[in-house]
Amino acid sequence: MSTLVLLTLTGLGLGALYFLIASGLALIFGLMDVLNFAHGAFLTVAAYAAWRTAETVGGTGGLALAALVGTATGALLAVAVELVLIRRLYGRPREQILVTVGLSLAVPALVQAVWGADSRPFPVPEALSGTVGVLGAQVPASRFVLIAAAGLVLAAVTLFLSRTRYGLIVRAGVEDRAMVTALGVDVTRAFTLVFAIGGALAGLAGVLGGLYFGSLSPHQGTSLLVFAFVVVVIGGMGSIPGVALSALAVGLVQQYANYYADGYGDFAVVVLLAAVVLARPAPRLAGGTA
Amino acid sequence: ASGGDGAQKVQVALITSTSGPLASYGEQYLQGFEAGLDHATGGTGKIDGVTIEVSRYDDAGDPAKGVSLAKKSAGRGAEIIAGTAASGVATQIAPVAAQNKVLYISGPAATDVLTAANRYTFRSGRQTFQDVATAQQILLRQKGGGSGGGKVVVLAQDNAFGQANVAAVESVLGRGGATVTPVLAPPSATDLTPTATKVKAAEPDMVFVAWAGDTARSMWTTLDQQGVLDAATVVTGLDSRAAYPVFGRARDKVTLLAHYVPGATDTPEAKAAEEYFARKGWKTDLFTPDGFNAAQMVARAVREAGADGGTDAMVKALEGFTFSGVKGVNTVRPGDHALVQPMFQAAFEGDEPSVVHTVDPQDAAPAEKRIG
Amino acid sequence: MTAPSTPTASPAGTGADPAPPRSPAASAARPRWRGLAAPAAVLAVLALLPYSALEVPVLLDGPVNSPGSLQLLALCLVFGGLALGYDLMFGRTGLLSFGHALYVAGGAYGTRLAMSELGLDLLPAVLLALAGGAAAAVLLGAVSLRGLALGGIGFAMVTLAFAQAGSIWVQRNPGGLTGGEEGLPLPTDGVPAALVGVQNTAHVYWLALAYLALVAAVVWTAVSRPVGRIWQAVRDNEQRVAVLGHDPFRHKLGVFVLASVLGVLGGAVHLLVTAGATPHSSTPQFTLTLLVMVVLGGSGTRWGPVLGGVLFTFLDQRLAVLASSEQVHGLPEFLRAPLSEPMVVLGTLFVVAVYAAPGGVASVRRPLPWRRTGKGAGG
Amino acid sequence: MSTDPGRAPVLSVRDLRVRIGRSRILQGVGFDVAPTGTTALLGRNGVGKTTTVRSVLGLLPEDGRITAGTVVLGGTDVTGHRTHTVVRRGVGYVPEDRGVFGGLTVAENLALAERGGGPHHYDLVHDLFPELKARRRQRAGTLSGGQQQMVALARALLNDNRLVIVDEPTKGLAPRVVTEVAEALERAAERVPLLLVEQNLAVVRRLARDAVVLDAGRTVHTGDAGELLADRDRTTALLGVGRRGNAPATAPGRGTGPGRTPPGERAAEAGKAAEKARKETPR
Amino acid sequence: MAVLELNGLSWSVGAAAIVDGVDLAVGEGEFVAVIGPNGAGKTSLFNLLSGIARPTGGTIRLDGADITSLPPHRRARRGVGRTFQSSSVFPTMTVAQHVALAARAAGAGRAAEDGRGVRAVLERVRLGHRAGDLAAGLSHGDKRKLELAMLLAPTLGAASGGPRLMLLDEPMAGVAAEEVGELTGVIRALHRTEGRTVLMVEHHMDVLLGLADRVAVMHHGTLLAVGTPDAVMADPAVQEAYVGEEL
Ligand SMILES: Nc1ncnc2c1ncn2[C@@H]1O[C@H](COP(=O)(O)OP(=O)(O)OP(=O)(O)O)[C@@H](O)[C@H]1O
Ligand SMILES: Nc1ncnc2c1ncn2[C@@H]1O[C@H](COP(=O)(O)OP(=O)(O)OP(=O)(O)O)[C@@H](O)[C@H]1O
Ligand SMILES: [Mg+2]
Ligand SMILES: [Mg+2]
Repeated sequence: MSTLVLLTLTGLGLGALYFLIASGLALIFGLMDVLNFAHGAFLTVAAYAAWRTAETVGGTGGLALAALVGTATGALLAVAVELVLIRRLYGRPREQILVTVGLSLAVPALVQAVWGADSRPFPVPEALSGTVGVLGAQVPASRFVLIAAAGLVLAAVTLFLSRTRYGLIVRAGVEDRAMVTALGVDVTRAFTLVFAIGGALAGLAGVLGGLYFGSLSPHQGTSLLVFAFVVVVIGGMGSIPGVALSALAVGLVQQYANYYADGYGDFAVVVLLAAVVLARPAPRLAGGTA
Repeated sequence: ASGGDGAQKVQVALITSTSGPLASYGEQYLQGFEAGLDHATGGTGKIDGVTIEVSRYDDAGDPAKGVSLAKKSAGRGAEIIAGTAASGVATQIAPVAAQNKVLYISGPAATDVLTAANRYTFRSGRQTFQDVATAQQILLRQKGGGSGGGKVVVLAQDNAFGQANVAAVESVLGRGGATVTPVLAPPSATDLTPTATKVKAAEPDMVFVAWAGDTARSMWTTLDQQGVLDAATVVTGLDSRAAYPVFGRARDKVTLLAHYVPGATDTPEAKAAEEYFARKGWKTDLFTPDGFNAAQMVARAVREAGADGGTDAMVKALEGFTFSGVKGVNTVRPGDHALVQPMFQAAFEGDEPSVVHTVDPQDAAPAEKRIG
Repeated sequence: MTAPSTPTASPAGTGADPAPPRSPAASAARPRWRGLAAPAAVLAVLALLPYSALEVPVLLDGPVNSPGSLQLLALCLVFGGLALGYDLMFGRTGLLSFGHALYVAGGAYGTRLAMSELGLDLLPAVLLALAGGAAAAVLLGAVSLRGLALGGIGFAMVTLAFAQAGSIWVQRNPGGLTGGEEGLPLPTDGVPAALVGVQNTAHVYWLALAYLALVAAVVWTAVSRPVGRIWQAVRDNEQRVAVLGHDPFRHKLGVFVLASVLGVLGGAVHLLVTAGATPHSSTPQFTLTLLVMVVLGGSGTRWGPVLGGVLFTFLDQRLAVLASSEQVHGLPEFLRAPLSEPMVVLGTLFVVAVYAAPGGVASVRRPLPWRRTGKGAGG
Repeated sequence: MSTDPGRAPVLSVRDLRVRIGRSRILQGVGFDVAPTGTTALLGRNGVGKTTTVRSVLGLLPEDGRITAGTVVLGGTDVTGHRTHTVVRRGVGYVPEDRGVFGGLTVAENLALAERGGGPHHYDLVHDLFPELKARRRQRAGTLSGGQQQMVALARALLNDNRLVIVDEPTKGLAPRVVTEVAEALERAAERVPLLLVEQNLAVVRRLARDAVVLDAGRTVHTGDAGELLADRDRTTALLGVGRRGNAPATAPGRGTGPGRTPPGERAAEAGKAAEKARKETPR
Repeated sequence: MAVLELNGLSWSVGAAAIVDGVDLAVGEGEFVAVIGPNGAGKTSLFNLLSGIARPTGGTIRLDGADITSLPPHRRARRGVGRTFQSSSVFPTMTVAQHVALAARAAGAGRAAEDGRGVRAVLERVRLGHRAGDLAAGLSHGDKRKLELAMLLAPTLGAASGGPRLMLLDEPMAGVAAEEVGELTGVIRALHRTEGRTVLMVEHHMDVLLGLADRVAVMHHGTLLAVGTPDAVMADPAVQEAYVGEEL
């Protein structure tokens, strides 16, 4: 019983981590059609920035500040990438993907060149390094932080999409950028903003990932990205609630399978993905515009 | 070989990772080699008038690159290839060396496969088997002698490195009377709670942990949180300096076996290494001895075989070679080229580890294999 | 009536082929041998390289025919071939697969295991790997293409997932078969003696060249036939192709299988050239590298992928040497750090290439072949 | 030009020259849009009508650019300005391919068109196209062609504008709706000047006061629309329409008169040749 | 015998019945015009016939064989060809390549590569001068003509090749007034000279009336009336729902 509780709660924690990473990815993909391979790189850089901060300040206050710095780093990085590279490639989704692929190769290597290949311990404050007893299971406290953060991010992103026009502008802009400007809307600003939010989410995920693992390394972000991609696909390519559900499912399936199915959690996720893809009905054809 | 102007030289190609995931091991190895060569040649870079010409190459942990570099070096007349921290690279360089009849002195790569791989392949570091044998010695010591019975769990990742450790533990401790249960974690798993739960459920007396990679910190934290560290003796290998903080709060609860602990011995070689490192502003580390040993072995091969003696003469010179090194007395076992060497038990005192006990080379020696 | 051959109003470039027939008449009028002259010349020059003792300072460490240089060039040629095969999907048919590594690794490991486990000789082992690879491609290709229902990215992700599963399998070292993260060295028993040893590097080089030539022959022939046109049409507008009477699914699957088989063969050649199978060749990273090569050189063009593969591999290998060279060690830290990691340079170079030369190195002056025009076709 | 001399045109285009890639698409387009009423922009397929309209709005494709000429909107030179700033000066636009966002619902399409400041005439729009009100939750991509055309028109009529540009608004609409749209535009034109590109000459006749005819990227005629359409020789020469209205000519298979200037450096020359050929071709 | 036979053909999305129980038989060589208000379901009907959408009810028979569940390419091979209301072309291919591709698809073999023949087809729709240009750069009207050219392409090879049943979805929308007449002639030739069976949606009434043997009026997904042009146009319901007042 306590094993099941432990697996479930840590599985939820894992799902929360996946959601935190996938949310930014899904936001950018769902709205902008850009599959951002650099997301993992943003995550890594933000985590290192947060690590530097937490090292210098220390304690829970330090962690809070680190979270702030990490998120801001992610956002700034994203804005820089958007302004310098992505912007000039709008309407050419492939080139956009390719640019982010290039970044995903170069940035972690750069981080490694600067901070070394070895993983570094992330200063986890005392209060979060212990466990919480739930029905006889010792659940790491950090998992609850992640679950809470994931909930907040879900709410915030959902609010952003439903309460502002930006979601609308960007979705329309992806379809036909020129036409949006022809309606008198400054689409460029909206794109930058959304990309920045995606970057901020990557940053936050980077910091919380540091908390989760208790360490950070140059390829941490990129290696998590594959699962984030899978989560986004299972979640229905860009729908935020869908991604939340799928992150949950993937986290739990992986955790259970790793325990009950001899460590085959990764395979279980791949099987889940294949099942979802095969089960999904082909998209129905648009009526009038064929 | 003779240079054009009559000066004699031997070319040594150092192939190791200075980029990629194992870059820091490569760096340690190269520094050790430099210090070792300085010591062995008295700072001249020459042995009996033969210049030892060292070229360094980065294999980035990529076997394809390693093989390319090995072929290139052989093609350019290198008599000796040394190095690499990556087992995957080393296992692929070894046959290339044999095909081309070049001496290969492998570096920190721990895989047992390299021992007795072929006539031309030697090693300057320890192998997995020696790690495990050390763990066995530690266990025996803790029990105060007697047989090595009891329940042992091997916690490792489900990859070649982990499986090799399981095999080694099974053959060493299993033969010693212990029941060995492997718990293998998926190498890419990010949450290790299921794994820790399984270890705990096995109710072991001793847990042998062989772990590599970025999830080490997470693994130790999880073991600690799930109470594994309190319930059993947990033994693991000491990693290099950068990884000392990885244990986190688990640090005082684990028993460490060590290939090397900086400052472990005070042999003349260890002193020479410390001095050289101090001069350069470096710090000795886990794989300093591997590089240092390699340089000593190169020096021996050149001294005995001369510049034109050929590879077979070098092989002869190294087989059975016993020398004092940074770790103590090492012997190249003639039959399978294993490097029989002392090992250590260590514990943290504050932030630095120190030696608790030195394991006799013969007690940690791997079972002898036959070449070919 | 002959087609105008003056620069035409082709706003979006002159199509996928470097010399697109402006009209069928133009292509028919062009003598066949003209198209073969350039490849034949290149092939001849490449084939003769092992006889050249030319020193190329900076670029190569030794004379061209030294084993080191030939080994490097052989690796470049293998990747030229792999990239060209990959581009059959990416550039010609618009299929973005992140799972090509599965087949390359399948070729390398399959051949290696068929030799060691089944005791086969090299040739039968390669043939067995090819057969297995083709079967796997048919099966997995059909499932992955189903992922297209989720859009182009769906296909990419499903292939990624399969490749990831394969990669995990390889790294787990199941039953001690794959050697896990250490890979498998090539046993010399079943391999013809002519391919073993430094003194025979030239033979390995020719083998790599033969592979590249074969891939080029297959790819170039295929795309210049009507079926190549259909692939291009599938890339542009699948539904329209269906309405004209071609089955888009069958064509896509065909391309997928063909590219995969070429990948399997490439894996086998890679095994021989590098004297081992490495788990890196099974990772999604490996596929990304192929993608980078293709785009760097110019996807959908004749020579682009080859150029990209050769260039990337060359830089990848040589930058590592540069990074460990004394010149770099002497540089100030902020320059030395990035240069010590080849991927920093390559990744950056790639970004610059995508951005500055959208058609790739092979077509620096040419605008992009499939730039999206103002709006997508509704529905 | 038929514009009142006393009143400044709302839009005036002078000697506009545009290149797309290496082709010279426009080679001297000039006309005024009077501050009231409808100005029709006419010409065969591919002569540059859409390109003209898009250059006014700064909507040329990536490899297109204005090489010479000016566009003055309400007294301000907006040549080469960014599209959204031009539009915010009060321009409504109905593109020829409709530019409906297929992934958005009808309501979202309209919401996106709301411009800050002014009132939004949903009543007018829903009155005109009740269909849209009923389908406001439908994804615009699944609308029929004609329904999409309605969305495009509605978006342009939603705001108070200084000028509305409509590129082939009646294409694909059922005859009955064509009539309705024509009426709607006529009503709209009472309040705001229209620049209308249209192939349906019946619509042009009903709406247009001024007419501008393009051929091979140049303005070849400006003047009163009624006069132009009444003069059969002129319509034949300029628009190639032999009879009143756009009823089909019964004899197919005419000579090969290029309807479009071959691009490239020889374009100007070729344009003249085409002009000549057209005059000589009997029809 | 009827070439095309529709029995209770229906297509609904969710609760909305978009095509609703259509029964229609089209004879060999017949020309049927399909008219109806915007959103009546005309394009949807074509989508069902060409296999782009799967019917939710009813059957489609071609030459007596049930083709209701065949995929688009199999129907195309059986002789169903169509044009699209929103031009649907291959942006990276030249105009000539479009024709060659369509000809190949219809089994024209080597004749598809015959430049002269391709050019002749393009001349028929007045696109000859654009043969070497990429479709992406065509003006709106020119893309419409290219659609038509792809239907004409099969005449390149054996004259018997190519679609026997042609579905034309508003071929004249956006075509310059001047050229409407000419293209009408092309379509007439397809029908009269080459004997193809044609279903055509068109809002240009005068175009239709000169061509069609019968007119089918769609409204809210159902067939409101089918009959001779004169009879149908005289029907007050049609006048009211579709034609409206003269401009
Ligand atoms: N997926 C869908 N969901 C809801 N309604 C749809 C869908 N697809 C098509 N429709 C509706 O079906 C109706 C028929 O559309 P269709 O394109 O067949 O009309 P049409 O007769 O071709 O009209 P037009 O003359 O304007 O082109 C339209 O009202 C359209 O809005
Ligand atoms: N993106 C483009 N690239 C290249 N050429 C283009 C592009 N857009 C338009 N053209 C060319 O510019 C010329 C003018 O096109 P435009 O769309 O302005 O014509 P139009 O008068 O609106 O024709 P239509 O009546 O067919 O809509 C055409 O010859 C067309 O081929
Ligand atoms: Mg136009
Ligand atoms: Mg329609």
